Amino acid sequence: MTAADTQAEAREAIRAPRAPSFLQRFVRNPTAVLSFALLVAFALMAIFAPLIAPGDPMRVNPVVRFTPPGAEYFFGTDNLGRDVFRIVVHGSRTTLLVGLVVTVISMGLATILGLLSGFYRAVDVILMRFVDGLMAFPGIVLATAAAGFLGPAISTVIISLTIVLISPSLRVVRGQVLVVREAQMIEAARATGVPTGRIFRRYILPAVMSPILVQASFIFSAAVLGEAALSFIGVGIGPTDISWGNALTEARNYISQAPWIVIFPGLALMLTILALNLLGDSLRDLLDPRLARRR
Amino acid sequence: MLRYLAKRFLLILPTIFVPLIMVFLLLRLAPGDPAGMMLGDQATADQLAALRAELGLDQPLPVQFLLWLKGIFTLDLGNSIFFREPVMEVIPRYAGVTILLTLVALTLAIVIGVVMGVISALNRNNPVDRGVVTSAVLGISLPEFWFALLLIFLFSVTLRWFPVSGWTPPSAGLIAFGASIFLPALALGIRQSALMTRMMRSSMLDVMDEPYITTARAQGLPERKVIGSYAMRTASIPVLTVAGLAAGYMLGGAVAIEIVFALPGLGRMLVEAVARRDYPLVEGGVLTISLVLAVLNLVIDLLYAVLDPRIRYQ
Amino acid sequence: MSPLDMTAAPGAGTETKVVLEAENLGVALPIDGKYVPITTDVSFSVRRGEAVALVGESGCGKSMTASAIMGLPPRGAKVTGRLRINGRDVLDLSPKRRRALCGSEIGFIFQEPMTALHPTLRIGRQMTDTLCHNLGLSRSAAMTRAAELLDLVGIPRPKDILKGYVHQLSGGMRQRVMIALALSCDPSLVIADEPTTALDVTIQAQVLDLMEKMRREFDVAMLFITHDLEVVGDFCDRAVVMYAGDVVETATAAEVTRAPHHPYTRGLIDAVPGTGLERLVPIGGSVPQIGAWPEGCRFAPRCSRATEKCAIRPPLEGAPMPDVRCWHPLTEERT
Amino acid sequence: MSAPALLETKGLTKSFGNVKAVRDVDLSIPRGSTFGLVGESGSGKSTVARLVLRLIEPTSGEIRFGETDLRALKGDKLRRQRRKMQMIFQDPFGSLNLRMTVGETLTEPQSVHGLGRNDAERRARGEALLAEVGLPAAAMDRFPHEFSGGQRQRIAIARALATEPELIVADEPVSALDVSVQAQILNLMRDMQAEHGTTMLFISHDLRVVQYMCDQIAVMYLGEIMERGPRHRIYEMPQHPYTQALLSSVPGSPKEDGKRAKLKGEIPSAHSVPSGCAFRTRCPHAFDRCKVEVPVMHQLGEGQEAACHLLDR
Repeated sequence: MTAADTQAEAREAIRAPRAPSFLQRFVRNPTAVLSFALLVAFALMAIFAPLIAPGDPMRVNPVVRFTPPGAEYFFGTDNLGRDVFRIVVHGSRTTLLVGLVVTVISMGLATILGLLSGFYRAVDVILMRFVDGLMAFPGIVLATAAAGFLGPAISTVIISLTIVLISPSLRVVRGQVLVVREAQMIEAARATGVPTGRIFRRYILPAVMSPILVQASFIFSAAVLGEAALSFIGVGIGPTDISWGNALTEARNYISQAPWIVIFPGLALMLTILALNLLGDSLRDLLDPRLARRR
Repeated sequence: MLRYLAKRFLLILPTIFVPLIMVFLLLRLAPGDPAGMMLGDQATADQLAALRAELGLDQPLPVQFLLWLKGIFTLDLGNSIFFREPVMEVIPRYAGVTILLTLVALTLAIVIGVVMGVISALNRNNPVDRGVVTSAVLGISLPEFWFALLLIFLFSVTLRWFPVSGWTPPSAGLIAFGASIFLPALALGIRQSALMTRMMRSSMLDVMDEPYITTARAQGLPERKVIGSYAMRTASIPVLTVAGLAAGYMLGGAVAIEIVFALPGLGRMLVEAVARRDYPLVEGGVLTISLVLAVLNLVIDLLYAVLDPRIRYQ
Repeated sequence: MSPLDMTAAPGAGTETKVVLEAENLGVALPIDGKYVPITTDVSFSVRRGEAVALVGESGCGKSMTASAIMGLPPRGAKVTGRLRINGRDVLDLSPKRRRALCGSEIGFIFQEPMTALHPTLRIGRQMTDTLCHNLGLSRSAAMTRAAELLDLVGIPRPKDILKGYVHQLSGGMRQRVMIALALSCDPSLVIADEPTTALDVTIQAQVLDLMEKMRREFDVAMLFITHDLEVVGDFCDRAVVMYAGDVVETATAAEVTRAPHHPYTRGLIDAVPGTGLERLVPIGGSVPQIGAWPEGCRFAPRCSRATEKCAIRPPLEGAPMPDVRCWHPLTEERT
Repeated sequence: MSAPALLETKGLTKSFGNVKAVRDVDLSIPRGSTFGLVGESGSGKSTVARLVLRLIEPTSGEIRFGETDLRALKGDKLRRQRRKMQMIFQDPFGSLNLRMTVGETLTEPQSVHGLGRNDAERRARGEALLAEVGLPAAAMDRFPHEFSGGQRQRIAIARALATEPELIVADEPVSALDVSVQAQILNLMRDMQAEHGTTMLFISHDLRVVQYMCDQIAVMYLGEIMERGPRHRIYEMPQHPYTQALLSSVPGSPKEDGKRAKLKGEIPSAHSVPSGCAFRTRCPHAFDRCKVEVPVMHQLGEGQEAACHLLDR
């Protein structure tokens, strides 16, 4: 009889309709879709660079120097007669490669260290002092010094940007772990007798994944910007490699004669960073459980 | 209050030492012989040995570390290889430009950020707000050295409102100084001002939903006072928190900006020192930037305590 | 007449002046581009010296009604119906003149004084801002008055407290400060939104005592918003019961807490453990979500007395019993 | 009354830094009974809940669960012991993993304790548990945010029942719920308790709820037990001045001289617990002795005990 009572009392529809999945919400968010599409376009451009803009981007042709943008040279030519369009297309390879590698390494390390730091007080104290020290210090200065000692090369850029960008990522992961660790669901799981390993896998990791994903897109954008800045001041990738930052180094001397040499590589750079930032913003909105709860 | 300041001071020490230690290690652990790199191919064995002795590179690593520490505490950073004079005499010639540039840019960023953030928040979701939010996203994505080039192209080359490059110290007249620093500071501050706009906007939106704002309204205070002295007081606290990070970021960004505008600052000095393999000067530059940052952060912590009594009474 | 030197016995010779009158008050909020009603047809009145409870569970619209009366509804809200304060229609006042009523004619006491007082402004500053603005006092006169008010609500060493911040006070003290602030400009109406819910029982009793004392001394009309029927019976003269955005019953506090006529009110009473140990009779299901109210009587799906007639929405006046929004009200006393 | 105790604590004490949150708490909860722990904020009642479940480590004192010395258990042994003792939390939203379906939430306790032979069996039991708490089997594949507050608390109760525990500790299980829903959950818990014979430690600040639910009651103040005993003794003839004040502070209680408040002042902070009797700063009867001497428990018959110097003669 009591069971019948109970059911009568609970008689209430389960709140329909079902909440849309992450993918459904992503597709319905124009900013997310647009920024993601833009990134895919850049990635395709990097992958198929030799097909899109065949030829050696470094080939000099003084006869056509300072040609304004037109049908033959979409983005014009620079002071040595190099095709700016070709430079922009091929330059995306360096930029995206550095961005990707730096993001993967620094987020990977930050996740491991952040989890450790969130759970072991001793690790936390040491790591956080280190992070405090690095966080405030300008990464470019450090990377400049590093480039001086290690010599300009892609590997130097990757190493120094990783060192610089690991701190903010570590902070985000650790902060999230600390929040999740105190969440009541963890206490509830412990009280139920769920083993620690399983709590880690089923409770903590999924909860920290969203902020990691969001942070990754911001780190990616910071790495792209960092590579460009380092290359621009001449301590990034080697002078014979092509990147958007490198292209601007010399271009700046000709800004009054041929502004297009400055505008197009910079525009490509900005669009990439913009797309990454917008993606990060919309991911943050989409993954916020508070928003999901509000339907 | 004193305890708070002491604690903040201790927390700032890593800000000074972690970058220095990293530079110290990089220099010693990097492949190749620093002395050889500094002197070039033509150096004799005697010259190399002399330089190694001068830099202490002939000592074991822990001894080097202690010597290095001693050098920092006595502010004896050795001689610049290139200038052939003590690092401590070279640096002040460059530091002023960078500090001024950073301070002006930081002020610009905070003012723009706070004003735009508040305007945006008060116009929540209408066209003004959307305009500010969109510009802020664009601003955050703007590489400052590229923006600097565009500014030069527009204002100096095309409109001829400002000098293309070069440095006029404040002693040569405030107007000339202002004209020479405005574009660099704007270029350096633009990204941070966009970040602060976003921060201020969201913080303001949060604060406007706080019950104590409703209380202030329920007490009949006019909206101008509710926003100006009740909401902004708390909403600006998070902006202050990021000001420290922004200052650090700007000291770094100054490197590229100084190059673009040909300003004789620390950043440019550092890049040149790196190119010349003038390691004592590099270390000195890093130390100076660390110290400037530490002082700035302490000032910010102090302001923080003034704005938020909850911290003072902890 | 200043409440400080008031000598007349409380309640003596008070004309029963209507301070607050709400007529079909409705609030709608824009959600996903459409206006969704949060409350509809809320009608009641509060007289001078009277404490009227606005009772209901979460989501019934009682707090929204309170914020609409204050003139501080959430952004974008659409308020309809009529609202008179001291005989004046206030819904079509300009925002500025509407704001001028706050503090001076209406005082507000919040549930959570910790968050309702400014975290980084001194308590003295918050109180004097109010006094200076509404009464035109000088800063120092306002400070003296603020200290008197704090003394009146039973705060020891008022001068020190004025120099302090809200986080330095205990929960009970904070609520006393809140009460002093609400009464500081001698309003004729005080709205208290769950003022004791966040407090411990023994402190709750102290605050209720204080509010009763203040109510008599300042001779205010009080609108007391709560979910707790026991507090209603204890503190209020009359009660307005709300469910799903509607007023379902209006009666004296004694009637509402002992012999209610609306099945929902009855259900609320039966759902609270009393001193007896007999099995509780809960109301089945749960409160419908905003924007998903049933057609007809909104309580019908959870009501044991519901019939086909309940598909038609019962009016507050014109159904079998006055002031009861129900086709099948409980008429006989239940024991 | 004569039933042997399932859970027993002696001198249970917990300090956080220099704050003594719980001091010398002796509890004895008879098997099959519902034991209520009431108190205001800072009384340490929730800390006791976590201590007896070994979710936090006591500073000193004993905890016995049946024949088992709980404090001696560590690591996996302690984890396996948890099958017999489960907990229900105040906030059903926070205590459920939002990323797990109800089905996963209900089968997890079974699988981690090796109950049920296979997934199908555990799932069937999950559906039976849902039916028991009044939810349809269709709820299995839904996520917590798709339910109302009351339904979520039903899910939490089903999870606690999944391992057929001997003891359930419920920490303010209904205080986050609306009145009408609160009654549903209280009834459900009473039925569960009757049906399974589960022993329950029920923690609440609401005296009326505790009266409805509990056979035995202990009243806590600032980390100590002031008075304990069977329900009718505590509610009908409370002997400790704090219990008396607490009961008469409940809204709707008769007033004296038109006043509700029986106690002056505020609850002291746990950082500065008064010397002697912890309650003396607010006690209307306090005298010199209360300042210097901690009162001991006085036996008052029928298992009622109170710690007050007034009871000395």
